Amino acid sequence: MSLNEVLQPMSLPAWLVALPLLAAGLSVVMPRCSVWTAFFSAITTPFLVVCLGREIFFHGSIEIHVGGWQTPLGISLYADGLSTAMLGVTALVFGIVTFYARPYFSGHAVARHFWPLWLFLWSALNALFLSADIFNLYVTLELLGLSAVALVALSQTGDALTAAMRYLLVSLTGSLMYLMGVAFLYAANGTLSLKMLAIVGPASPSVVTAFALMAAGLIMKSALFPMHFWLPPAHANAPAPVSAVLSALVVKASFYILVRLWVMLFEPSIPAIVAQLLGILGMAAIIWGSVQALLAERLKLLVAYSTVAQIGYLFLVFPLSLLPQVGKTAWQGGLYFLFSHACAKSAVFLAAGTVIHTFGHDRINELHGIVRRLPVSMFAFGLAGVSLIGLPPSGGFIAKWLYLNASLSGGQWWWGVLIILGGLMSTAYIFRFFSRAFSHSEEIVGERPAPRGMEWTAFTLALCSLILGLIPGSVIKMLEIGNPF
Amino acid sequence: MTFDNWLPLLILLTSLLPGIVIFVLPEERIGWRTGLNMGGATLKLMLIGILIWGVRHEHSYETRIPILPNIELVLNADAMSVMMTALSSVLWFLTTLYAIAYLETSPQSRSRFFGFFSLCVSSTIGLALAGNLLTFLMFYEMLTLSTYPLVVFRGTPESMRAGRTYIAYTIGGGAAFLAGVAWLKALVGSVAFTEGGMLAPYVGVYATQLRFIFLLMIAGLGVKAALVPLHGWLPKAMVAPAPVSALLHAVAVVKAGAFGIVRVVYDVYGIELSGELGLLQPLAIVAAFTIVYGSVRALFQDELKKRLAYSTVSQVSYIALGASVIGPVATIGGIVHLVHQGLMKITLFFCAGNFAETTGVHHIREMNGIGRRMPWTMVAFTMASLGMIGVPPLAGFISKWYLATGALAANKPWVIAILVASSLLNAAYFLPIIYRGWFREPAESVSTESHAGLLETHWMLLIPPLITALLALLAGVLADAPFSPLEWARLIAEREYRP
Amino acid sequence: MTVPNMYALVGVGLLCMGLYGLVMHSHLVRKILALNVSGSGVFLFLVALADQTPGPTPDPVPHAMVLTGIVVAVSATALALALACRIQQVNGTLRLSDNEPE
Amino acid sequence: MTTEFSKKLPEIMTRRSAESLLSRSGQAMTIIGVSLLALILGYSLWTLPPFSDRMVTLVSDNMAISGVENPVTAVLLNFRGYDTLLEIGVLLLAVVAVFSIAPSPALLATSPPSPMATLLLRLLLPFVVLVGGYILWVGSYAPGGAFQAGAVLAAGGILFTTVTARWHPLANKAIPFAMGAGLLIFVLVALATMMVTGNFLQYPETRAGMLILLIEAAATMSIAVILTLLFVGGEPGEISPAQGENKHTVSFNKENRSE
Amino acid sequence: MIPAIIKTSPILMVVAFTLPLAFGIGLTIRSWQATLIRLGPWSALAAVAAVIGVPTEEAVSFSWLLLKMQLAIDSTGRLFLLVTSLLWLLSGIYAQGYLASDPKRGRFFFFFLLSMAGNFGLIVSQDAVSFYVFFALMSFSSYGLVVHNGDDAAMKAGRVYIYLVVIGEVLLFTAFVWQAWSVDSLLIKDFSNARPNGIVVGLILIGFGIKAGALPVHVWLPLAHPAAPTPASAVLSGAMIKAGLLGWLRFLPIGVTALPQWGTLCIVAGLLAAYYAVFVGLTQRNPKTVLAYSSISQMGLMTVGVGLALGWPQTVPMMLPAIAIYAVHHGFAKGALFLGVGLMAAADSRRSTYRLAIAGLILASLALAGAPFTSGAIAKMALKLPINEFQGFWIDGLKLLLSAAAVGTTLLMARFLFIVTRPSSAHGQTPIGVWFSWAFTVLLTAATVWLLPEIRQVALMTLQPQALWRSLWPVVTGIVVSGSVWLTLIRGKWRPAFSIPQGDLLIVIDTLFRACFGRFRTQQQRMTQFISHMKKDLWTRRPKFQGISRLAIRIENRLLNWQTAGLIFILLMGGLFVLSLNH
Repeated sequence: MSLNEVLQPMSLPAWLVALPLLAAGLSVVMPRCSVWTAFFSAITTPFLVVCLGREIFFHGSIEIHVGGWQTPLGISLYADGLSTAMLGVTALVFGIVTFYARPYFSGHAVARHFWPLWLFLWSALNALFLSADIFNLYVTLELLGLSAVALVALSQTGDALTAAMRYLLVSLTGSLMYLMGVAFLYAANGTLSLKMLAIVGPASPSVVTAFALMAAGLIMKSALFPMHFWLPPAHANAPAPVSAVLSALVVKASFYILVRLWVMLFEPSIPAIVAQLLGILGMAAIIWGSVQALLAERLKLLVAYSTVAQIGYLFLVFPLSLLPQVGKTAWQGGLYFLFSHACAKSAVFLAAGTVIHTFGHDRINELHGIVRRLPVSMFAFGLAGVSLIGLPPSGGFIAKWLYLNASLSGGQWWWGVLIILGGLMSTAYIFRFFSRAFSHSEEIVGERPAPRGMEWTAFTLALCSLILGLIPGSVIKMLEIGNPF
Repeated sequence: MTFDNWLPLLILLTSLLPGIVIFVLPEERIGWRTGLNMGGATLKLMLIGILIWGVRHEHSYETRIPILPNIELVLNADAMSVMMTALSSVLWFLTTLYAIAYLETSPQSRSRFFGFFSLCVSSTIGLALAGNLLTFLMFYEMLTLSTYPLVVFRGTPESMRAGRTYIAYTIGGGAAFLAGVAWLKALVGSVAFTEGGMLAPYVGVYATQLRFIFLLMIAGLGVKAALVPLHGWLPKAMVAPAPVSALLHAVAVVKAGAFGIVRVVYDVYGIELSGELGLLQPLAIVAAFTIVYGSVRALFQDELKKRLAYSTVSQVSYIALGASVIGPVATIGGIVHLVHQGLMKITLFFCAGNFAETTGVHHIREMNGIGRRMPWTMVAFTMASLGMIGVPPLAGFISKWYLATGALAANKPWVIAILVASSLLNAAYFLPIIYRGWFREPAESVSTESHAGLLETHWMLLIPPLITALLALLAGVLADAPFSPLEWARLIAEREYRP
Repeated sequence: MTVPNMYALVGVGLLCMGLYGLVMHSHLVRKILALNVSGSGVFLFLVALADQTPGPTPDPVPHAMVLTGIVVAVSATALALALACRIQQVNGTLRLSDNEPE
Repeated sequence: MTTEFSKKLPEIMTRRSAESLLSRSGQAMTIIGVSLLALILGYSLWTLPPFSDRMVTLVSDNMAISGVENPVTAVLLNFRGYDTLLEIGVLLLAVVAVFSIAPSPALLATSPPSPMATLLLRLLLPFVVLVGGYILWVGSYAPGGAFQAGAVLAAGGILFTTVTARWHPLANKAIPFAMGAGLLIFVLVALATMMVTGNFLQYPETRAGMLILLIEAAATMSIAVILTLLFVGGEPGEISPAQGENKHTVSFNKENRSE
Repeated sequence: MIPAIIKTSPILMVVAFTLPLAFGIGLTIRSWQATLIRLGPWSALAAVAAVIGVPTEEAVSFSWLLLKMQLAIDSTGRLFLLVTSLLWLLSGIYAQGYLASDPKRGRFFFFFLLSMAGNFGLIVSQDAVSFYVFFALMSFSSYGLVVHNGDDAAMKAGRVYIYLVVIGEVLLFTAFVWQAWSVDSLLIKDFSNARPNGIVVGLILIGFGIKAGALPVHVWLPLAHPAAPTPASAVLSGAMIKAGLLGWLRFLPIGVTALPQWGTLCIVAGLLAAYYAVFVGLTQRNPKTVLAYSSISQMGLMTVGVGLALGWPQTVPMMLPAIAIYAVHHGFAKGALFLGVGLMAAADSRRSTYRLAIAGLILASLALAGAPFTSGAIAKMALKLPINEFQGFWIDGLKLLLSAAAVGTTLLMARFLFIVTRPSSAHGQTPIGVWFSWAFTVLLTAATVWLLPEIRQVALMTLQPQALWRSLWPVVTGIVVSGSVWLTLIRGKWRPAFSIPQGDLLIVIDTLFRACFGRFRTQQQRMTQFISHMKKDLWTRRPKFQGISRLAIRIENRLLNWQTAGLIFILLMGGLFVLSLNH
């Protein structure tokens, strides 16, 4: 049968989950070809996402009922603009980082374990973004968490193991809380489907409890200040490709679930003050994360803390989206932030990984004049930095611009002030590293040359974060589909 | 999309694309790099020729790229932008020529240098052509970033410090500017540049907010325009290589700031409106103070480039001053100085670079008799500095003449006092250099043997300053000729004040 | 208060106790155990809810959820224990090397 | 005696500090917090609305076409089969993760196995296999099914490995397939059904029971192997901890050298 | 036939200043230098041709040049151009010989030709901007002439000169801008037709006064003229000074509005200059300095004329040509004297040529003093004539003062001759060109004024007896006095006890300036020291963020601690619940 029959629109989401899963299974069974399975899905999955995107772009969002069972009996996969965009970012980042990981792990014993875990992570993300069933979301969360933990632990050092342990405990606790929330929701409404839950009425204490449990769990999983305690060690100690996707996507996954729940279930029934609380926590995260990034002594730690700060920006969306008339703008801003940060941060982590790969360490104070050894990586770092700071033309700028507009037009200007302040602070920590990278010192001899593949993949991602700044119109139009907000 | 819609974009790309390609060129591909640079520059000049002709005849070139539902990236060629574009691309051409020779022996990566150099110019062109505040902001920030690697190019601790200062100032300024733009956007909904200003309808409602926004924007732009007290970065940034300081201080950065101020005053607020809001008087005072302060500080610098830097601080504020005095004549004065100062100052920096490069002279006290060692360079230097003083018939005289007349027309005689004072101070800090250069016996420290055979130095180092000096002279002598800067400035003013 | 509801309350209690243990104990195995305790608390809660149906037959869905949950918990625990062993090997301690204040 | 104590004292102190970094007030707050949480949960449990049996009716209405008679199995493998699919994924993932972390199988038996134990093993194993098979089969009518069966078989496997501290000879080749089979077959079936019925995991009504049995069988095998391996906590074929060590300290770990 | 062509071409005006300009610029090319030095001075012939050829009031304008350049030669301008061009021509030729062995002559001629171009240009230009341009060109490039010798005196002179030039430029700039704005035109005739306000008049008076060596801004003159090489001094005080005068005539509202106060001011300043300069000049030892002071006093007389014209318009029709004539006369005479000084320095006192030179010098001195039958007599007469319009005792006083000034001039000249005719035995081989040009200058001094048609009848008037007497007695008195002084000196070996240093007032100004500036310098140094000290101090005392950062790190450690985090987590959950309960 022809490709078109295989890839009917209705089957695309299923393929998106099944394909990486299949690849993962295969890479377990046949470790020798694990790399090739990975490459295979790194090429096909983006293609599938593109097909899906085209599909929903022209025919609106898709909902498929797995096993042909209507909700609430069965589970349904739902692909609207938001989830497709998330899938797209995932495919982009994973697709590119995969090609980074090959040279990065080449010749290491752990490579054999890396690829299956990697593919599991990927399929977990795809499943998560597609799922429209709160219990299924729990399963995907677990799949995600366990594979992420294993990947963090992959580099076997004491710190990495401890960080992984922390991460594991956090992730389990979080999903446990989430599950408890699911239990309450199910008890109250007798259904697990997001859509049907959305219909059911005002907030009973049980719904409130469910919200408290789920929100707390997800906040911890997405490391919002002051629940960021697990992130810096985990992201700083993982292998570079892993840290890249952790910062770029994994933390965002739980944020995504929170957004979904908030928009579809809780927003009408939960008082606005909660949103304000989330916003304030975000504010604190921005400041605290930047301060810590300024103090960090290691490059990857700096980057990890910058992630903490940037997650703060994501959570500003809750208060901003409640402002009159600008709710949509705020949502667009928040998600744009998510996308551009995904690209930029992964690029930065990859560049940092290249630095370590070349010089064997990432102590900022000893990285003088490396720009001459790793020009491309540093350029990538710079471009990504532009996006992180939020300077035009970059996705980060568009996001900040939307936020600013929302906050100023909505009359809550202080968010705007904070956003600009955050930009300044991020400049400070980015250039804290940069000024050393550019400084002219006697030639440092790297332990080994950096493979070109590693340099250029980072650059590509950085470029994507920049390009995002030039095509926001279409991206936003994409987000509008099946208007999730 | 017709050719007219593409032209501004093309002009932008003629420097952007070469820059990007140069980044990936390997270090040793000198021929390729040179070819790309020069080819791009030449092509750009041709395109700009077309542009000038068209704009002269009221023909509109505009590239619109929608970014957000209600925001577009607009590249639009009006009279003012054409002037800035032409200036920066001509000077880019020369500076590139100069830089190629200057960096022949540099240990650092030349690909990096020229790559960022082209980016820097592209962003200058971009903000010159910007059709609305957002686009302007975009290129404004791009400029900040693309100049940083040039400032720190040498990589010495000193230049690192300079770079840090530079970034601190400019990013801070950019933030203020961004805040202003966003606020305006939220308030009014439109951030387009329109000749004669576009805020008139809103002044009744939002007078106070508009004042604050103006303050924010000018603060943001004033950093690059080096208005006191936001000028701190400029003298420090002198550690950069000569071509960079030349471009930075003559064209790209400071002009970006000044140009932005002009844009905000004329095309966003509109000169009358800004007057009504009482925003121009403070601006004029700040500018005036900067003029005097810069000159006084320049008086006491012994390092040549430092002196030039402070003189830039003072000279650039002429533009702001011109913008802050109501009336077409002052406008002409301010805008024409944009070009004149550019030509003269870049000449001075070229020459300073030549002295440093050829004879290793960095300080004025070492410049005795350098006129004999490097006569042509010194000729260029002399002409440029006389122009700075305002000696006719050099370009500087014309701008001062119009500024002064405009000030009188606007009933601000005190401005003349400022001009006189600054002219005297200019004379006080430029003439001694000329005097040492020509009329003092050379010290034995200066090596008097010629180094490049027939010429006093590499021809690529010699030609650009001579050309710019010549242009500065012609801009004065042929002030009334068609397509002269002055005549073009008249065109701009006439369109700005068109009812 | 019906019996199943009683079980549910016990489940809640287990959850909270587990949480406390998870927070307070620094020995890894204890943490893992605590986590399992609270996990079983949640499962108990679910199973108890499953019996709340008005009709005679209990609701199969929570049962399925619990079964899935158990499997996940098993795998998670296995991973956690393996990790703990490894930490023991590498760091020579069975605690999260908690960065002490000062 | 006192000297004894005074010798121990510092150690005790350190343990104390290591035990809990929180001050007593912190502990108290935690206790309060937790109990507050308990109260909250209890309260909202109290105020739960009456439980709807919509699901029960839905399930029982669709039992006929589900291909099995046990509602739980139906939910697990048909109505919400997708969850199960992912969950088997989780299991496989877990074992891979454990392999990636654990340096080597922790087969601890040092002395040659006692004849008694070997005898016991010989007696038990057939029954284990039998019971496992039964539970798998009965799963479609009554409580039981793949997981339970897998668990029983795994018990057998664990018994085997602990008593005779070695693998079955063909373990190294077969084990990966045994582990992966469950997931792979499940996914492939799901995709195949999608080809046929156009819908992911939608069994053709006539073939439902057969397919479910197939999936369950594969799953059982995988689960059994995986659980065993999880217990053993290591990958077959890995030899000594020592070599495992240096095999695992790979040079990119340098990046994690901490200050 | 050739004159016909010339007549029909006002373009000559352009050639007049472009030719020397081109030659001057050409000099920067080494290989051309020899040729251009030979040709350079002759480029002044173009200006001469313009004097002859260009019909009066025929204007050329270039709309694209500067701010619409406009050129024309009016009657005043013609006279000025006449004297200027000839003087430049002759001293140029003189310089060729005079500097034949000077290594730096290339540079000299560069500046020489540039100033020449400026001088010609400003005479023919009819719009303010081009006038200003040429004026600046002349002023700045003549700096090169002043400092040519490169010794300390020259350098000091140059410094003073350039200070005053810059100040003058600025003042004029302000005045022009102001006037241009108020009359909304750049043409000089519109300028002088409008009634300017006091400030502008003041600025113009001082601005051009600096060039014209008017009191009290004359200080540069006695330094610069002696310092410069002889031919340069000749043009400096023969031609360039007149540019200042011309500036007055052009830009002051002469004949349009009566400004008696300003007029009186000028008259007073002029008379003061006339006498004061004589007084100072008498004490000088350097012949060129003496001549410089005499220039100051002569310019003082012309200032008087300007003052009259400025204050009392009815005098204008006669006064304008009078001043022009005086300028012509003084230009030639002074040129001749200066060139003569150079000659004497090089000449051997036992040769006949020496005596010839002395004869020439005496002639020129007499002319300057206004002895009968000399151009001086005619010029003075022309200058006094308009005064007859008035009655009143102060008019007589004025006349008397003017005549008495002639006495002073005579004394000064006597002093000059006395100094210059020191028996010397220098064996300088003076080239023929030098002799020729000097002789020609003397000739012009004697002849020109007689030949000018404009004042034929004035010239005739001087031949009347009482006129003769009136011009004779001051000279005689002067000669007598100086002669007696001379005798006493010979007898009693008495030397003038004191001598005022060159640039009289300058000393005062200088000391004041030095005092202020010196203190300022020290102040400034102290200031910079203080600032740098403060900076260092602040840097050492800058807020050390280590404390803060240590705190931040400690807090972060606390937050990273598992148990704290757990506690926070639990509280967060509770908090979320409490907040979410909608009451």
